[in-house]
Amino acid sequence: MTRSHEVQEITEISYSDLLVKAKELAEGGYRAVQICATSKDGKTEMLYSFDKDFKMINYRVNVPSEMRVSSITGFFWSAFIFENEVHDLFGIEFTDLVLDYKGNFFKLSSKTPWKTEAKKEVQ
Amino acid sequence: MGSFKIGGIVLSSAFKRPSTRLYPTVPRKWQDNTRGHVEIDPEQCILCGICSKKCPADALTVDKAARTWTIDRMSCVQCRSCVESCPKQCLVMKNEYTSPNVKKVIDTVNIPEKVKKEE
Amino acid sequence: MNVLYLVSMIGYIVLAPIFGLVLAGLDRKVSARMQRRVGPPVVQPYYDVRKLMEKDQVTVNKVQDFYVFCFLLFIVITGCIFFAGGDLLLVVFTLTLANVFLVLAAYSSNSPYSQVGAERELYQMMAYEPMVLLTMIGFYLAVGSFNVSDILNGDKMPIVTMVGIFVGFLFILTIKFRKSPFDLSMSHHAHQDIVKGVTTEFSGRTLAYVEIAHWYENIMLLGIVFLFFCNGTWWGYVIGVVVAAVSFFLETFIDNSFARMKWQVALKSSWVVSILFGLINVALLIWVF
Amino acid sequence: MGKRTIVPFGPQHPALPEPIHLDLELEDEKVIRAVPSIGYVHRGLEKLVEQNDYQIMCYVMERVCGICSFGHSWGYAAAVEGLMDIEVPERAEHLRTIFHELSRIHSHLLWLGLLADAMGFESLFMHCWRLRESILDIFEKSTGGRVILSFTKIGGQFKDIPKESLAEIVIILENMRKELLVVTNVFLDDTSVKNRMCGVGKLSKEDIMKLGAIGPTARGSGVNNDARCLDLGKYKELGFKPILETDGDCYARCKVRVREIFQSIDIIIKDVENIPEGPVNIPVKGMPPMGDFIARIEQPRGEAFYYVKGNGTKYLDRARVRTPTNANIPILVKVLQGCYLNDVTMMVMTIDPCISCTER
Amino acid sequence: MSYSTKSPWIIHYDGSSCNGCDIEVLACLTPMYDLERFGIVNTGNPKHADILLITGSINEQNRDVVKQIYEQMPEPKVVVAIGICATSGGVFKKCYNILGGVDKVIPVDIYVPGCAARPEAIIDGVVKALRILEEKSKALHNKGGKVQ
Amino acid sequence: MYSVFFLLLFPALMAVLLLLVKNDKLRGVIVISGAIVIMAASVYVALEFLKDGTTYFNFESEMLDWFMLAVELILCAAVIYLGMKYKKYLASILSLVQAVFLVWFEITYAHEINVLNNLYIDQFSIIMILIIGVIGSLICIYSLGYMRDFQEHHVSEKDRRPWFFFLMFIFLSAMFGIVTSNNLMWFFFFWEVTTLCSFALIGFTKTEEAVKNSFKQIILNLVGGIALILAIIVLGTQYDVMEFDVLLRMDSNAMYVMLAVGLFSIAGITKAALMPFHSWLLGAMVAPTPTSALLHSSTMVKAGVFLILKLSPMYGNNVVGYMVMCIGGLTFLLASMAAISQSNAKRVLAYSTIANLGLIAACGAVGTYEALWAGMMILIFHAVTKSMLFLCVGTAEHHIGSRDIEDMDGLFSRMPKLSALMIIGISGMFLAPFGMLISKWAAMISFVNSENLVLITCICFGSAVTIFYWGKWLGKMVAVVANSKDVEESVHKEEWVVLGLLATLVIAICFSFPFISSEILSPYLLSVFGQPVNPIFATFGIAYVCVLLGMLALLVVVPIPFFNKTKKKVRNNYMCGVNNGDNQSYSGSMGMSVNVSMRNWYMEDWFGEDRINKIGLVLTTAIIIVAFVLILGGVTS
Ligand code: NFV
Ligand code: SF4
Ligand code: SF4
Ligand code: SF4
Repeated sequence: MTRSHEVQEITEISYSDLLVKAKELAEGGYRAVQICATSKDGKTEMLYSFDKDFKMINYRVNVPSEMRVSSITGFFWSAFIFENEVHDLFGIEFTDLVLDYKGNFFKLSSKTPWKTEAKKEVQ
Repeated sequence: MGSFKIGGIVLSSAFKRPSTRLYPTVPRKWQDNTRGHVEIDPEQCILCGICSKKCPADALTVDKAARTWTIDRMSCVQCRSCVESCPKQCLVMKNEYTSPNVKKVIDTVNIPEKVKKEE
Repeated sequence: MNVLYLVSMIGYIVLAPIFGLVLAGLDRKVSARMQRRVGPPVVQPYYDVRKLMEKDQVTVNKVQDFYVFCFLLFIVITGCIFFAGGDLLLVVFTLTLANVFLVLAAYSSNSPYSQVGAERELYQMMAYEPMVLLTMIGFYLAVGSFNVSDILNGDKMPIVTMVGIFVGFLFILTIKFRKSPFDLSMSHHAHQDIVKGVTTEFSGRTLAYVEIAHWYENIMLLGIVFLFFCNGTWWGYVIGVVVAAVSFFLETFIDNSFARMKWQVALKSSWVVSILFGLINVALLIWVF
Repeated sequence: MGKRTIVPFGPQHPALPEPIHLDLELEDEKVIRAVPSIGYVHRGLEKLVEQNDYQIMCYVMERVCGICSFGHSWGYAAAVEGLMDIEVPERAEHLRTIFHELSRIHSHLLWLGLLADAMGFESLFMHCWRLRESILDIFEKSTGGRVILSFTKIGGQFKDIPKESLAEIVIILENMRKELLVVTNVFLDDTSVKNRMCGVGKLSKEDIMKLGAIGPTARGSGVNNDARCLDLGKYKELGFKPILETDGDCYARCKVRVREIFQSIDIIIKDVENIPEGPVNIPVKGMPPMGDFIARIEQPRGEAFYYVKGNGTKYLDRARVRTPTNANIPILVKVLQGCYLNDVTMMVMTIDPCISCTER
Repeated sequence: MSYSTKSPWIIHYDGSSCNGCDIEVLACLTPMYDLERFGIVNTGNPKHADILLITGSINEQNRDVVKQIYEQMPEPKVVVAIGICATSGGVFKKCYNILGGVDKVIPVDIYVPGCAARPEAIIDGVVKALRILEEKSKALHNKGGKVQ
Repeated sequence: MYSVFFLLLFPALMAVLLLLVKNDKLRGVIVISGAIVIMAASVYVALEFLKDGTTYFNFESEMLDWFMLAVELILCAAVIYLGMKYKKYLASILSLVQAVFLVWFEITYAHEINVLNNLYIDQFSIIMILIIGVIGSLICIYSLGYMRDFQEHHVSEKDRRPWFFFLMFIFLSAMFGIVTSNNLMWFFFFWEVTTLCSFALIGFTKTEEAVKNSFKQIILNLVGGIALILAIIVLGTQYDVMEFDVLLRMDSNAMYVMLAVGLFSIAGITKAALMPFHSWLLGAMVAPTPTSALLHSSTMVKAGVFLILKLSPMYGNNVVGYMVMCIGGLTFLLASMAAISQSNAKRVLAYSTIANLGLIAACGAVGTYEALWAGMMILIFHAVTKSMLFLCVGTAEHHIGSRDIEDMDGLFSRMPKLSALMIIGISGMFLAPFGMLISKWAAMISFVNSENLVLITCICFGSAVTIFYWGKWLGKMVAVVANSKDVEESVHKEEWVVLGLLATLVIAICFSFPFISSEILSPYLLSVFGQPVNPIFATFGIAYVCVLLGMLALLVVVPIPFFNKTKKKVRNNYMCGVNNGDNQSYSGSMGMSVNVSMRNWYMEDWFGEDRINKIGLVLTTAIIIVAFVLILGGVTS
């Protein structure tokens, strides 16, 4: 019997810390692994993962209610791909996005399909 | 210069037998495990509907009232989920695949009532 | 012009497509075998062309057909001049004309792929043209005439003093046959970054014309290979035919043994070959032989 | 002369195996600007967690991609197993490792074939794919599917692979190795192939680090982020060492993959020797608890990231997969700038985007 | 006998598939299955093609692409939907961005089921498609250019 | 004899008249009638003297000589003045040097030399007269409409059209003079007049660039002028010779003869804009298009190759022969390469002109009758075709607002008639049944026969390169772009007439080249080389001529059943399945609609202008230096 998972290290940080941390990590030579959004009960939470030499750091951030998040593409250019995706699927606006597809990243049959629960709340 | 490395393979291949399986002329032999299509043993089925719930592709419909078990052959992804989950083990995965067709095939199997009564 | 040449001209018009298609079919068959496949029947090119003729005729503009038709027409004329024992330089020039028509047809569609294809086609013409001209000059220097008929009946075998030119000619034959290291502008089989290059926008009958033109062209080019071995005797002719056939399959082999090179290589290498084999051979012909 | 040729590249394009779109702005044949666009494959299958329970979701997850499907089912299963704190039987873990490496071989061979096709080397393409068929035969024999295996479930594997079959796999691989040596040698040594790849699409170590590229792309530039160095699977026990090349051009990336094929063969053979007897799955009971879990796995194209979030019901809150290609798109954009049109396919191939993975 | 069936050229488009069927289609062209035995060439260019092989389902973004490729193919032409995704959407049926099978946008002549569709099934499908191609070709020539 | 004088004087008279006329309508009448008269006169002269072969005129007048000297000195003074004014001191210095040589020679030697015949006319002159008379006059007519547009585009400026037409007609006069002078001093006079006219024409617009380029022209051509006067001095002082016909009979292997021929060649090379002196011709492109047409196709530069072809019997396997051959051949090859990297239509034409002049010069330098035949043929075809192309580009420029080939996308849809003419012109430059190719073919054969490896290389590679740059231009034009507007209505009638006539001429000359060959060239070659041959039939055989003409006929006939008659359904282009419903745009990345745009290849890295020019400059200068060192060292063959 084995249990061979890496150590789970997920820290919850406040939104205001996001850019500070991102800067720190960028300077420390980390790479952006992914950005994952999850929406639940009208709230959206984002999981940012960074990695350096197989050490992964994950930050959980709750998205402010106006659904605007500042982009980390200033530090991690490659994150544009995740942020554009999140923008199209979850309807979160990113400010200062370096390569902004302006909602044309995916062509979807319904706008921001993952945002459903937020809609529910509005109803 | 390390040129021309494939010459040998190409030339020798030209004189070897092609490795083609001449499929339509020579029928294919299936492996035991090959997942082709799902078949039901109507005698065993208790119309419990678990298989249909466990089907990721919504290919199965179990109609208790009409006593039918229906499979949409053009939706089934041969995942064996239903086979695994059937409590009566009445589903089997057969080797042969559903043959291509001009229309979408839906197979409905009537589940004989008496069998169940007998149990 | 004597009757014999008229006959061979008509013979060319009638027989070239047949030989051409069989060769094309064999090419595909042999390629397939080299790839451990069964491959299509030998007459597959014929089926292809018939099918294209049968298809609904569609085009992208109204003038394309004209250019493609001219391409075919002038390829046939080129072959006729060649097989009627005509002047080799005239053959080259007519061939150029024909090819320019193909390029124009591609340009006329104004599609990005055809355009890049046409550009590459022109580029390839620039690459192989010097060697073609040097070949013809070589014949002239070796045999003393540009006329195919004179070369045919000459008493020495041109290849004896033209080995370098022969090698150079085989090299550019790869480009002309559109075979692998240099199938830049359009490729018969392999997939390409510019879809189907010059033929991207051709369909139906137009495409069939291009195919047929290639059959004619290939036979004509093999005719030039044949010419290297003529010495007016029957065994010279036999050697010529055999070598022509062998070189065709050599090209098939090369096709299957090389990746498509970068486009830059085509010009550089063929010019280097033209100078190294063609020009030096010509120089030798002038000063030594 | 302000004009440029604009070539739409994809989604339907014979030299592109997958629906991606690029606007290429050319001068002569030089690419001045390349803007990618994806979305032709986006299905949104992650959202199916709301309708499929966490077990069935495994079938969906492996259909993220037909090339690396085994890895996807493993990665997803691993994440769920972690979340539910399930211990997988030793033998299952070994089997997973073996099959994962098999699918790496198949994926790399497929890739080599497509690479050959992209450079117009038809016969090489054919030979690569011919060899690949023997791996598919192994798959079909042992799992019943050629590309979609449906072999993994939460808690282990569906069935055991008997000893004889494993031995047979070893024999097949040993036979294949001989032919492989000849065929891969073409990629490494043939002049015309090298002409297309050497010095083309250079990526420096810094580029890779900055853009977070992963997989063989990164390893071709000497950056090790091979997730096989992590704990998942039996790699550590098998003494796994990542393969690194330093040149950073197309050739280096190709070489990494070629060497990985042989490495995978070695790993499999070693693993077959070491595989313990025992059950291959354990019954899974209960529901995924509240909480979330991350698993990472090295797919043929690089590290894949799986994230699951449970809520105590049989439906998960979120299942997320960040596939290798997703992280490699930025580097693709970068490398396309300033290359030549005929190199575009080379670049695209050697970075090897798998769009169906990327877009889920 | 129409020559279309002797030299059916294909174009293959990969819709929102998982690549499984996509690579199986390619595998059909490779030595093990060798579709070229039937004169089939993978042209990759709708203008040259007779048979459209589609793998994968239709989503919002590729809908127009599929339609356009289909329109650019000259008559007679047939469409073969390969794999469950292309026939009905398969496991992705319920996805928000999936419209369904290929028949949602263009008429499909042959459905080839399987996930992934086996090369044998694809060959069967193509062989069946040839018969339809033949009929269409006849219709084209009898009715003076009008099919359907 | 009087007809020749008429030709020399009439255009000059017209010029003076035009200088005085300010009214546009009146000018039109004068130009057209004058041009027609000139055309008629040149045809008349041609017919008159064709039968007679070479004819000399002994026309002597002390007065005239002094008049010429005076004019020359005035011109020199003008150049010196302008050079000072624009701070181009080099021009002033060169002009001064020239004047000094000239005056010194006039005073010390010239008057003691007895000149038997000042003027002459032979078949070659007839050809030149026809070219100048017909094409030159047509260009003058064309200029009417063109300059009207030009003036409209430059309303703010003073109307200097009288000056323009003055220069044009003077130019014609001087050109007639060049091709009919037997007296070398006369030749020199006319030569200088053309240089100065062209100087003024290039600088016509007075923009900074124009001024710069006009000085570039005058400096380079003054070098040629000095070489010319030096050559005359050498001949005069060493042999007391000042006549062409005497020169041609001398033994070119004598050192001073060779030196003189070498200097003549330099003069010819500068005027014909061969490397290393080619840059002035490119600079001349700033001038109004008719000027370019006049300078590059039919006249000015033709004077240069005329001189070289004229001296053909002096060349051959000797040092000057090799010098000119190498320079000609290299110019052909390198200029053709440089043309690839150009997108400005006029520059492409300019490079192509340079290339062809190089080829003509090389033909002349081979010194065999075949080569000379080829050279003269190229000269004829080139004059007709190139002038037409220049004029076409001029017209296109005024209607599409650009002379960039990239903007000629689908010109065929926008200006169908003009494009048809342009296509004829371009095809005429490099494709099979047309004249240029026939002459190139002959050139090739003659090069092979002369066993000159450098020339064989240059022509083989050069022709290949030529195909590329013409081909891509042709391609640009034939592209069919849907929905484009027809902008052809506003083309002036004069322009159509001239263009149409030229196009007819292009085709007519192709059909009549057997005639030209046997009736004009053969007698000339016979008189020069003393060989009773008719090269065209010797090298080709009548059958091929038939084949070529047949092909030409085919090209006329085949289009008829095709145009606008296809029954095929028209479908959109293939664009990976993302067109926006037409061929104009497709939906690209980031949700943008991307317009389709196409650009030709220029291969800047390989054939970039600077690179090629540098190579050309170094090579050709080296050749000239080596050649002169050899000549002065006494090595002549
Ligand atoms: N990207 C990707 Fe995959 C792989 N390897 C992965 O997770 O292929 Ni479709
Ligand atoms: S097949 Fe099995 S699972 Fe399905 S209804 Fe019948 S008994 Fe139940
Ligand atoms: S095999 Fe899978 S898809 Fe097919 S019916 Fe069973 S559960 Fe459904
Ligand atoms: S049918 Fe299955 S294998 Fe084929 S594309 Fe769809 S999910 Fe993939």
